[in-house]
Amino acid sequence: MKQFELVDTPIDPQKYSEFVLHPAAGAVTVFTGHVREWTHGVRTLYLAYEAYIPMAEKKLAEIGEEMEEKWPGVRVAMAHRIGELKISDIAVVIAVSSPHRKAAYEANEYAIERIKEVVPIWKKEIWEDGEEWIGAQKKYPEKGSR
Amino acid sequence: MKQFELVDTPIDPQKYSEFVLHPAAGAVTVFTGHVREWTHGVRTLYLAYEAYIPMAEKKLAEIGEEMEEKWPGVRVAMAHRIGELKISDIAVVIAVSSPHRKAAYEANEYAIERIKEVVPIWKKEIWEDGEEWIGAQKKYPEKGSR
Amino acid sequence: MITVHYFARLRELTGKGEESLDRAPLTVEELLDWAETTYPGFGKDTIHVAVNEEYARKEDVIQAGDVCAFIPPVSGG
Amino acid sequence: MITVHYFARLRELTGKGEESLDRAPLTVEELLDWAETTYPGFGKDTIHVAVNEEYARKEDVIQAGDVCAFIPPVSGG
Repeated sequence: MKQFELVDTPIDPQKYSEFVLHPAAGAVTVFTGHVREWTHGVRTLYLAYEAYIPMAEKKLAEIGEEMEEKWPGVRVAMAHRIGELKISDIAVVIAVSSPHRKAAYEANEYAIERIKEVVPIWKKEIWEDGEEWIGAQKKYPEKGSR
Repeated sequence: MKQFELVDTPIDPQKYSEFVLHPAAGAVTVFTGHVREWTHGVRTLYLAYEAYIPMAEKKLAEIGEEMEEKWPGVRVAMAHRIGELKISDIAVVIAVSSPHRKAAYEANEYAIERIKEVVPIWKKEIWEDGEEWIGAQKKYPEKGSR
Repeated sequence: MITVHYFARLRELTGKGEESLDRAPLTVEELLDWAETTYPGFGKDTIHVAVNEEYARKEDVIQAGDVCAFIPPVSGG
Repeated sequence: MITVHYFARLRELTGKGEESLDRAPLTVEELLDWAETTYPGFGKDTIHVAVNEEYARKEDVIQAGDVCAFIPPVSGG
């Protein structure tokens, strides 16, 4: 595994938590984002993720640097899966260790917010009666009534 | 495993995250508290945890109920290990799932704060030159210069 | 008879994990006073008492058959 | 020549993942205008451009050999 990576196979969170663990770490937070069956009353059959892989990995690493700067002493590992994911599959994992717990929580939440802002990854939701690339809805209201 | 339990063997976080995962869960947070080698410049050799087991499990379950009340839709599983733990061993695990990530982070952090307040578990730190039950220092300043 | 449990520092101070007392009924405060007298250094001002696995108030009355525990400041996590 | 990548909705709209253009040097804004004209419905106002894997500003100049990517609103996580 790499510390910051895009993968096209199932994510094992344990690998990332082990990566960040060290003798000075008193706290580890692991966030996993999963494919949810229902969103706003619409049933998702599966998701498809696509990424600009080299830039996405570079942006993940940059987010890691931001975290180490804001919360000195944290260690971070992150991965995002691409391809087709079914319900409950892990799309993203963020593992953060820290000497104390507060930074481990804060830095972890910061990471997922940043991923959603800047990492070039796109999600397509596939429902029983259609599909749509997510992210552009606000500016393309004509694309559907959701 | 039980949803809220004290154990005397190594903790596998995966078991608890699997317990809370379900099709409506979009986010899972897993916190693990680990034995840290250095605390305020003092080197810990190992820790010993002791608990009032039945009451501790009852209090963990009560914290779980508080969480479900404050963050509807979360699912929780928690465990605390007792006995002798060495550096980097997991002392406590908190797994929380939620439809959305914000509640998963908030409820998880709430849980560890409450555990530290109300669950009858005690930690003894064993150093190269001594040992001490933790928790009473503020009120027993004569017990050491740390 | 009531059962009282000792944990952590108190277990080491008293040299026992539990004992039975033939003193019920008595209040939580009276139990703490008894402990402080019996075991010098008990430190009752920092200790809570659980009765039947629930935190009790100083004025609560402990009845025969109750299971009590002295709860020094906790430090789990 | 520059290389341009298309992802997600744009890949489906253009029917291609990438192509080469013989238009350098040009600004990011000029590239977006070209795309909007070439592929109706491109939606350039919501799209960022990455040049050599870094987000670029509208006025940045793309040189021959650069690798560009159109980045529609991201939705990872």
